[in-house]
Amino acid sequence: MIFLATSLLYISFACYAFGILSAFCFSLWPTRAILFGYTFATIGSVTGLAAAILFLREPQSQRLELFTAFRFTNAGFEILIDPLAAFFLLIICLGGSLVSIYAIGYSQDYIKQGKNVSLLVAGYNFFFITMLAVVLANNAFMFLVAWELMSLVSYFLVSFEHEKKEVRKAGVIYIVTTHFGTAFITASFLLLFLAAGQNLSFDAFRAGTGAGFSDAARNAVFLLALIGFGTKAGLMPMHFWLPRAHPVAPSHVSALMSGVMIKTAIYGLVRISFDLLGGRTVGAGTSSMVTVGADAGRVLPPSWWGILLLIVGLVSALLGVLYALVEVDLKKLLAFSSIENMGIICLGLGVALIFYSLPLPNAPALTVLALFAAFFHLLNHTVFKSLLFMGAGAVLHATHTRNLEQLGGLIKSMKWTALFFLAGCLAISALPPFNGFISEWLTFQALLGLVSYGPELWHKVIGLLTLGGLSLTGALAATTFIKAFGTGFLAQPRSQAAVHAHEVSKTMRFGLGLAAALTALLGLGAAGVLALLKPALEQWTGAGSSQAVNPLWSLPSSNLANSGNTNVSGGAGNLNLLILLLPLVLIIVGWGIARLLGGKNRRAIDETWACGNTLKPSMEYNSISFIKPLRRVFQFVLLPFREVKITYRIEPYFVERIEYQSGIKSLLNSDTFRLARHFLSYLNTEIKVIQNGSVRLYLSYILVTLLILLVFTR
Amino acid sequence: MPAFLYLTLLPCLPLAFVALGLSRLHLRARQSTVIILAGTIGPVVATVMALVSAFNVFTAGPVVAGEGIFYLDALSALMLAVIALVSLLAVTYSIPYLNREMAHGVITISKLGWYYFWLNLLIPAMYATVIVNSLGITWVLVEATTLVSAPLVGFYGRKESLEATWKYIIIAMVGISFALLGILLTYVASLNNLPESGASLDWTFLLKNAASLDPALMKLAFIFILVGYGTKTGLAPMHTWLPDAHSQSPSPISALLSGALLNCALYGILRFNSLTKSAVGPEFSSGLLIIFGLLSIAFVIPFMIKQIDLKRLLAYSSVEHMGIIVLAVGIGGELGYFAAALHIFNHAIAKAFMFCVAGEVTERYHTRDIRQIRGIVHSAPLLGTFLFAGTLAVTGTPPFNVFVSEFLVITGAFASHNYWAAGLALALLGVIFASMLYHCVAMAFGRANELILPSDGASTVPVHPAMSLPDSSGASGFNLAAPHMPVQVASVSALSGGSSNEELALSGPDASGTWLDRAAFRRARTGLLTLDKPSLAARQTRPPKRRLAVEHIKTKSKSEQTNNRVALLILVLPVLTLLVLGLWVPSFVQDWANQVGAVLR
Amino acid sequence: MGFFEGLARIGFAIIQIGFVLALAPLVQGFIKTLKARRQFRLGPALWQPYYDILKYFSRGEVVSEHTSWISRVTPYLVFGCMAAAAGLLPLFTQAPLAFAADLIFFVYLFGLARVFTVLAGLDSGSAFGGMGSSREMMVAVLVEPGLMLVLFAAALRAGSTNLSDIITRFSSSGFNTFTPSHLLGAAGIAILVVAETGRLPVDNPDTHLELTMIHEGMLLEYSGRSLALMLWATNIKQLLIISLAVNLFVPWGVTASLEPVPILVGLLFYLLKVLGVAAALGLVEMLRPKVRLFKLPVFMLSAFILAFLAVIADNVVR
Amino acid sequence: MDTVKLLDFSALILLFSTGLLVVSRRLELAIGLLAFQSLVLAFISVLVAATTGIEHIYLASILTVLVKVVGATAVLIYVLRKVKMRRETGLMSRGLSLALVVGLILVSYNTIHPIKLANTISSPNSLPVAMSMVLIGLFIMVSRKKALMAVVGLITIENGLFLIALSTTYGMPLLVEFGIFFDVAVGVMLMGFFAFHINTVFETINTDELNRLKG
Repeated sequence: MIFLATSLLYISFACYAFGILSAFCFSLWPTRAILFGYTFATIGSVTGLAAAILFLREPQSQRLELFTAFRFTNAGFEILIDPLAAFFLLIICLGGSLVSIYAIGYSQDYIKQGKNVSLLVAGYNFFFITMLAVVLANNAFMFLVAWELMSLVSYFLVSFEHEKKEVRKAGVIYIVTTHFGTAFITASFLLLFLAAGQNLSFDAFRAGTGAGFSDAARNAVFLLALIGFGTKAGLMPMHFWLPRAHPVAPSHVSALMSGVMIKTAIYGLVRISFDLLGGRTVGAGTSSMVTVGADAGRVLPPSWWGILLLIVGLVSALLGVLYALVEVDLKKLLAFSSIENMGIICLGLGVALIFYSLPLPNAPALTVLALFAAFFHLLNHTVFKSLLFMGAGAVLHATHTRNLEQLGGLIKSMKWTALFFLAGCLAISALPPFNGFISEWLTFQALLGLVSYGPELWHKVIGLLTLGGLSLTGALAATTFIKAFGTGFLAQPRSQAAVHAHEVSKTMRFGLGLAAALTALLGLGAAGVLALLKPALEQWTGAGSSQAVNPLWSLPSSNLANSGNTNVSGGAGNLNLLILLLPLVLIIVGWGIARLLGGKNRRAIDETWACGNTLKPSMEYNSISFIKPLRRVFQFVLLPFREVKITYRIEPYFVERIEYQSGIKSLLNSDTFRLARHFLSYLNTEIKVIQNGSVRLYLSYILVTLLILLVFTR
Repeated sequence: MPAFLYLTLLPCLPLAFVALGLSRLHLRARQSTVIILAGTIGPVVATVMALVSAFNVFTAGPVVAGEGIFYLDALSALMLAVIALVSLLAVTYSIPYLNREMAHGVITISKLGWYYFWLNLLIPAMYATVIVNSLGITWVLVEATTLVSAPLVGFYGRKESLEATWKYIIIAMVGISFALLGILLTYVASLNNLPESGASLDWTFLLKNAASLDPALMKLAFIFILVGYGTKTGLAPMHTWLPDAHSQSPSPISALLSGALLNCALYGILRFNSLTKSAVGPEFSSGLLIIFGLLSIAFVIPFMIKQIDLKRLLAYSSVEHMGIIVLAVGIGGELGYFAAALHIFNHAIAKAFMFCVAGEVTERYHTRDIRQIRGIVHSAPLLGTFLFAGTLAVTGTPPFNVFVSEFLVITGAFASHNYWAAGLALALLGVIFASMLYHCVAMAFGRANELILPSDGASTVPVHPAMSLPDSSGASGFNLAAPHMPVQVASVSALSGGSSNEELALSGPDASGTWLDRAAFRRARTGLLTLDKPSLAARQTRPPKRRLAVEHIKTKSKSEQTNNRVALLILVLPVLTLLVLGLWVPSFVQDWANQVGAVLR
Repeated sequence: MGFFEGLARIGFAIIQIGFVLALAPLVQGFIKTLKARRQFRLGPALWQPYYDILKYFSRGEVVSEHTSWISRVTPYLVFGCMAAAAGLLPLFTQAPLAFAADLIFFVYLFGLARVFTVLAGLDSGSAFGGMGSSREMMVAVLVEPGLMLVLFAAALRAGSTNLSDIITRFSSSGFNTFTPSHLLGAAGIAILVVAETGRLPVDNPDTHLELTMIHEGMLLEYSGRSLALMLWATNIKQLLIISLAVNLFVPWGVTASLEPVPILVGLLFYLLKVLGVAAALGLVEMLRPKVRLFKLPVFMLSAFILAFLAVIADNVVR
Repeated sequence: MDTVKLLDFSALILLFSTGLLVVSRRLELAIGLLAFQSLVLAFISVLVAATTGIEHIYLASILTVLVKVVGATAVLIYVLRKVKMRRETGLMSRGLSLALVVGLILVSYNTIHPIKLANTISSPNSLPVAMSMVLIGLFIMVSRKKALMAVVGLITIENGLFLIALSTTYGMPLLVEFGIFFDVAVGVMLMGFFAFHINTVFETINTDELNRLKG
C-alpha cells in the first residue's frame, strides 16, 4: 500500500515535470502546449490525490532522503510524509484536479492575445512541484527553498499579464511582502536550529524543543512563525498584498493561490506550533511543563498562543468580509473573502492550540474537534474558493470585466456557470447542505467547547466574542455573496459586455461542475472526511482521541453536557447529516401542496413593475446600493466617503452636471503606503546628500571614520 | 607545481604589449579581431593555470614557492579561482561587447589596443596580489591594481568617466596609504616583539608569530588596515568611489572590478583580521567587522531604492555584498567563515554575471537609465530571463547560490548569538531585495514601446557610450538619429572616418521629427549631449509626454545580431553555475570552503 | 433506531409539521385581529390569512420577463426550509426530528430561506425588490450575532446545542431555570423576535410603502401560488420564532413523555404561550412607531450585549 | 647635538611646514613647501642611514630626492603652468583650519602615546609627527578644492608614511620600499595626467566641479 502510494507520488511529480517539458516542447504550438501541459497537471493532481488518500489510510510516516545541499548544519532535501503532510498533499492535489481541466479552456484566450502561454503552463506545473515540496519538506533548508520558490513561481504567474501596470505593481507588492514574511520564517527556523544543536533537519528540531528550550525562545519562534506565515496566509494586518495580487493573476492561478497556496501557510503554522514546538514528553525542566496527571512530562505551549490566533483570526474574518462586502471587483471580493476564510481557519486552529496547551482530561478530544474544524474548513475553502475564482474567471472570460457594476443577467446567457457559481456562493455562505456549513458548524462547536471548558474567564470572554464575531461574519459573508451573485448574474445586464456574454467552453464548465458537485458532496459526506482525516487529527493527541467517528452519518460536537467526559461520540450534540436533505424533500412537498390546493399552474409572463416606467438596467439595485445600508452601519470600520460635485448652468436652478464619487477608505489604506513612500523618497532626496559627488566630502568620510576609530576603539 | 605559479602571471604581460602594438599598426576595422585575439589568449591561459594552481592547493595543501616570494593557501586559492573565473567571463564577454562598440563607432582601434593593454596588466596584478607571501608586496600590488584599472575606468573618456576615474584614483590612493600605515605598524610590531627572529612581512612568518605581536600596535594597525583596504574593498562609508567607477567603466571591466578586484583588497583585510585576532583576541576585530558589515549593507539602501542608473545599482549591491562578507567574517565561528568563503565565490560569479547582463541591456537600449528601459522580456526574452535570474541571485533568493551563502551568514549569526546583527541583516536584505526587484521588474516587464518619457530633457543618466564623444584621437563626424537610438535628441553617435565637424550626416529610417539646430548640436559635441539644461521655454511649458517607438530595438544588422547571440551564449554557463550551486553545493566545494574557513580563523 | 421506530418518527414528524403549517396563519390572523380590535376597528376575520393563502393558490401567476429560475424555485425552497425547521423544533413534546434538532442548523435553515428570498428580490431587477433585499440583509446581519449568542447562552447552560435537549433540560429543572442569566437571555430574545418576525418597530408587515417596507418589497413581484407559498412560509417562520423563544425561556409544559394527558396539557400550555407572545407582539406594534433604519444597530446591539451578559453572568454566578 | 635631538628638531620642522601648507593660499608656495618637506625627509633618512649604517636607506634618501623633491615638484609645476592658476579662493578660514590641524595633532599624540617602542632610535616626536602628517595630508585633500592640492595632500600623506617607516623600522624590506616608490611615482604621474586632462575637458581643475556622478 505504502509502496503504491509512494509510486503514485513519484508519478505525480513526474507528470508535473512532463507538464513543464511539454509546455516548452510545444512552445511553438500554443494550443498543444495548453492541452498537454494542463492534461499532465490534471493527471499529476489526480495521482497525487490518490497517493494522499492512500497515505492517510496508512498513517505511518514515510521518509525519503533526496540529497544533501551541504553538510554543514545538515541542510538537505529530505521528505517526510506524515498524516499532516498527507493532508496538505490532498489539499494541493485536490485543488489541482479541480482547476487544471478548467485551465485548458481558460488559457485559450491568451493565445488570441499573443501571449507566451507555454510559460504560463510551465509555471503552472512548476507551481505544484514547489507547493508539494513545501509540505513534504522535512528540513528547514528545503522548506525555505521550496517556500521561496513557491512565492517566486506564483509571483511570475501573477505577473503573467505584465503589460498592465496594475499587474506589475500588485506583483511587486506581493513578492516583496512575501519575501519579508520569509525572513520571519527564516528567523523562526533558525531559533529552532539553535535548539536542535545546529541542525536544520526537522527531526532534530523535534528532538531539540524539549525541556532545554527556553520559554522565551519558544515564544519567539511562535511569534516569528505567526508573522511569517500570517503574511502568506493573508491574515490581518499582513494581508494587504492579497487583494492586489490574487485578482490580477490569470483566474485559474488565482484559484490555486487562494484555494491552495495560502493554505501552505496554515501548514507551516500547524507544523511549527503542534509538531516542531509541540508538547513532547520530556524529562524535566521548563516552567510550562506539566507535572501531574496523564500529561505528566509534557511541555505545553502557553495558551496565549491560541488566544492570539483567535484574535488575529477574528479580526481577519471580520475585516476581511467587510472589505469583501463593499468590493465591486468580483475577483477582489473573492480575495478579501479568502482573508475572511483564513481567519475562520485560524479560529479553529486557535481553539485547538488552546486545548492542546491545557492539561484537561478532555482536552485531546476537544483539540481534535477544533483541529477538524480548521482542517475541514481548509478543505472546503479549497473547493469553493477554487470554484468561485473559476466562476469569476468564466465571467471575465465571457465579458472581459470583473466589475460587478458592469455585469448582470448572466444567469440567462451562462446557465451552467451561474448554477455552479451559485453553489459556490451558498457553500461559502455556510448554508446547509453545502460543505461550508459543516465546517462553520464545527467551528461553532469548537468555540462553544472553549467557552464551556476554558478554565479562565478570559477564555470564555474571548470565546464568546469570537462566537458573536463568527456569526456576524457568516451573515456578512452571505450578504457579500448574495450581492456577488445577485448583481453579477441576476436581473438585466448592466453593460454591453454583459449583454453579449456567452457560455464558456466545456472544459471550463467541467471544472466548475466538478467543484460544485464537491461542495455538496463534502457537505453530505463530512463524516467520511473525518474518517479520512483521522490520522492527521490524532497526530499529536494520540490515537483514539477522535472516537466520535463511528456513526457514519453524524459528526461529533463538543458534547457540552458531559463536562469531564471526553467521549464525544454519539448523543445529544450531534448533527445528523441526512437531515441536511430534509429541505429538499419538503420542497417537493411544497410543490405537491401547491398542486393540490391550486391545480395546474397557469403562468403568464409580463414586465416587472416599475411604477409604470419601462424598467431599465440603470434602475436596478447595483452592488454598491445593495450594501449601502450595511456600509453605513459599519462606517466606523469602512470609513466611507462621498463627494458630490455639482456644476450649474444657472445657480442654483439649472444643473449642468453632477459628479458623484463614493468609496471607502481602507484602515490600512493607501495613505499608509504613501507615508512609506514619502519616507523612502525622503531618504532618497535627503540622504543622497551623502553621496553628492564631491570628492572632498568623500575624503572627509575617511578622515572622520579614521578619527572615530582612533579615538573610540583603542 | 611552482612552475605554474610563475606562469599564471606570465601569459598576460607580453600579450599586453602585443595588443597595444598591434593597435598601432593602422589596421583596418575588420582586423580588430587580431587585437582581440591577442588580448584574449593571455587571460584565458592564465585562467586555466590559476585554476590548476588553486586545485593543487586545495588538494595538496599550502605551498611556499619561488624562494619564499609566493605563498598559496586555501584563501589564496579561493581568490585565484574567483579571479580566474571572473576574468574568463570578462574577457570572453569583452569580445562581443567590444565588437559592437566598434560597430557603433564608440571606440577606435587604438582604444581597443589600450583596452587590452591595461586589461592584460590588471589581471596578472590581481593574480599576483593574492599569491605573494609578503603582505608588503601585496600592498604594492593592490596599489598597482588601482593604477592599471584607472585607465580602464576612464576608458570612454567622457566627462563622467573622467570624473569617476579621478575620484577612484584619489580615494583609492588615500585609502591605500592608510593601509600602508597599517602594514608599517604591523612591521613595527614584528620588529618590536620579535627582535631575534628577524622581522619580516611574510605571511608565513607573521602567522607563526602572530600571538606574540604587541596588541596595542596591532589594534592600531588593524584600524588603519580596515579603513585603508576597506576603502578599496568598498566598505561604507569609504565606498563612495565605487558606484562611480564601477558604473562608468565598460561592462566587462565593471564585472572584473566588482567580481575580482574588490576581493583583492578584501584579501588584505582577511589576512590582517587573522593576525589581529591572534594578537589582540577575537572581540576587537570581529566587532569592527560586524559594524562595518552592517553599515555597508545599510548604507546603500537609500541609494538603491530610487536608483536610476542600472550599473550604479549593481555597484551599490557590490558594496552591500562586501558588507555581507565582512559581516560573516566578523561573526566568525565555523559557520561564519564557511559562509564568508562561499559568499566570496558566489558573489563574484553572480555580480560578474549581472554586470554582463547590464552590459547586454545597455547594448540593446543604449542607455543605463532604468526609467528608459522597458519590456526586456518582450524585446529579448532570454536576456529578460537572465536579468531576473541575476537579480534574484544577487539578492540572495533561492534557488540561486547567493541564497545559500547569505542563509549561512544569517545562520552563523544565530549560531554565534548575534541575534541583533542577524535580524538587522535580514531586514536590510529584505529592503534591498525589494528595491532591486522593483527596478528589475520595471525594466523586464511591460512593453518596450510603452515607454513614456518627458521630452523636455533626457535624464541625467543617458550615457551610453554610443551617445558620447569619441576620444580626442577619435573621429570627428556625427550621425544624428541612428536607427537604434531611443531618444532622438540624444541620439548622437560618432562615426569614425567622418569628413568634418560641420558635415552632419542625417540618416536613419525614423530620422523624421524635430532636428537639432546646429547650435544645439555643437553643444552636444562639447558634451551636453543629454540636454540636461533645456531651454527656458521648454522648461516653462512642459511639453506633453512623448511616446517613444522602440520597435527598432529588434531591427539590427546581422553582425550585431550575431554578437548579441554570442553574448547571451557566453552568459548561459554562469547562470547555470548560479542555479546549481544554489541547490547543491558539491562536497568538494564544501571541503574547499572549509579549508578557506580554517585559514580565515 | 429500529425500522418501526423510524416509521413512527416519520409519522410524528409529518404530524408536527402539519400542525405547524396549519397553526401558522392563525397566529398571523390573531395578531391582526387583536390589533384591529385594539384600534377599535372591526378588522379582517381571524381566518383571513387562510382565505388569502387559498385564494392565491388558486390564482394563476404573472412572472416578470427578467426573472430566472431563481424566482421560480424560491417559493418552494423557502417553504421547504420552513417546513423542515418546523420538524426540528420541540413544541410541546420532544421534536420529532430531535436527533438532528441542532440550533445552528435551525438558524442556518432560516438563513438559507432568507438568501433565496433576497436573491428572488434581486432577480426581477425591480428597484423595490432590490431595496427590500438590501434592507433585509442589513437586518439579518444585525440580528444574527445576537440571535446566535442568545441561543448559545442557552446551549451553554444546558450543555448541548440540541434544541430538544436544551428545552427538555430547562423544563425538567423547574424554577431553578430562572437564573439571572436566563432572564438576560429572555430579554435578549424578546428583542430579536420582533426583528426576526418582521414586525414593528423593525419592519412593517402591513404596508407596501417603500419608505418602510423590507420583507414585502422582496415579494412584490410574486403572485399566485408563489405568493401563497411565500406568505405561508412567512407565517410559519413567525410561529417558529415565537415557539423557539417561548420554549427556550418559558419551558414549562414541554413534556418528554408520550402519555396523552401530559401531551394535551403541553399543547394547551403551548397554545397559551404562543398566543401570549403574539398578543405582546401586537401590542408592541400598536404602541411603537417604526424606528429609523439606521437606529436599528443600537437596537440589535442591546440584544447582543444582553446575550453576552447572559453567558458571563452564568459563568460568574456559577 | 645628538641624533635624537636632531631628529626631533627635523620632525618639528616637518610639522611646521605641513602646518604652513594647510594655510598657504598660493599654489606655488604650497608646491615649494612640499618640496621643502620632502627635502627634510631626505635629510632625516640620511641621518637615519648614518646612524644605523643600513645602506639601502641611503638609496631611499636618493630616491626621495629624485622622485619627490625633483620629480613630483616638476610635474606639479608643469601642470600649474599649464592650467594657469595661482591662488585658491573660497576656502575654509585659516583660523579654523589651524584649529582643526591642532586637533588632528592632538589625536595623533593621543594615539601614539600608549605605544612603547623598544627597538627604535626615534625621537619621542617623530612618530606622532608622522601620524599628524598623514592626517593633515588627508585634511588638506578634504579642505582644498583644486585637484593639484589633492596631489599635494597625497604626497604629504606619503611623506608621513615614509617618516614612520624611517623612524621606527629603518625602512621596509627593500623590495617593498621600491614598490612603494614606484607606486608613488606612477600615482603622482597618473594624477598629474588626469588633473591635466580634467582641466582640458572641464576647463577647470576645481574638484568641486566634478559632481555629475551622485546618488
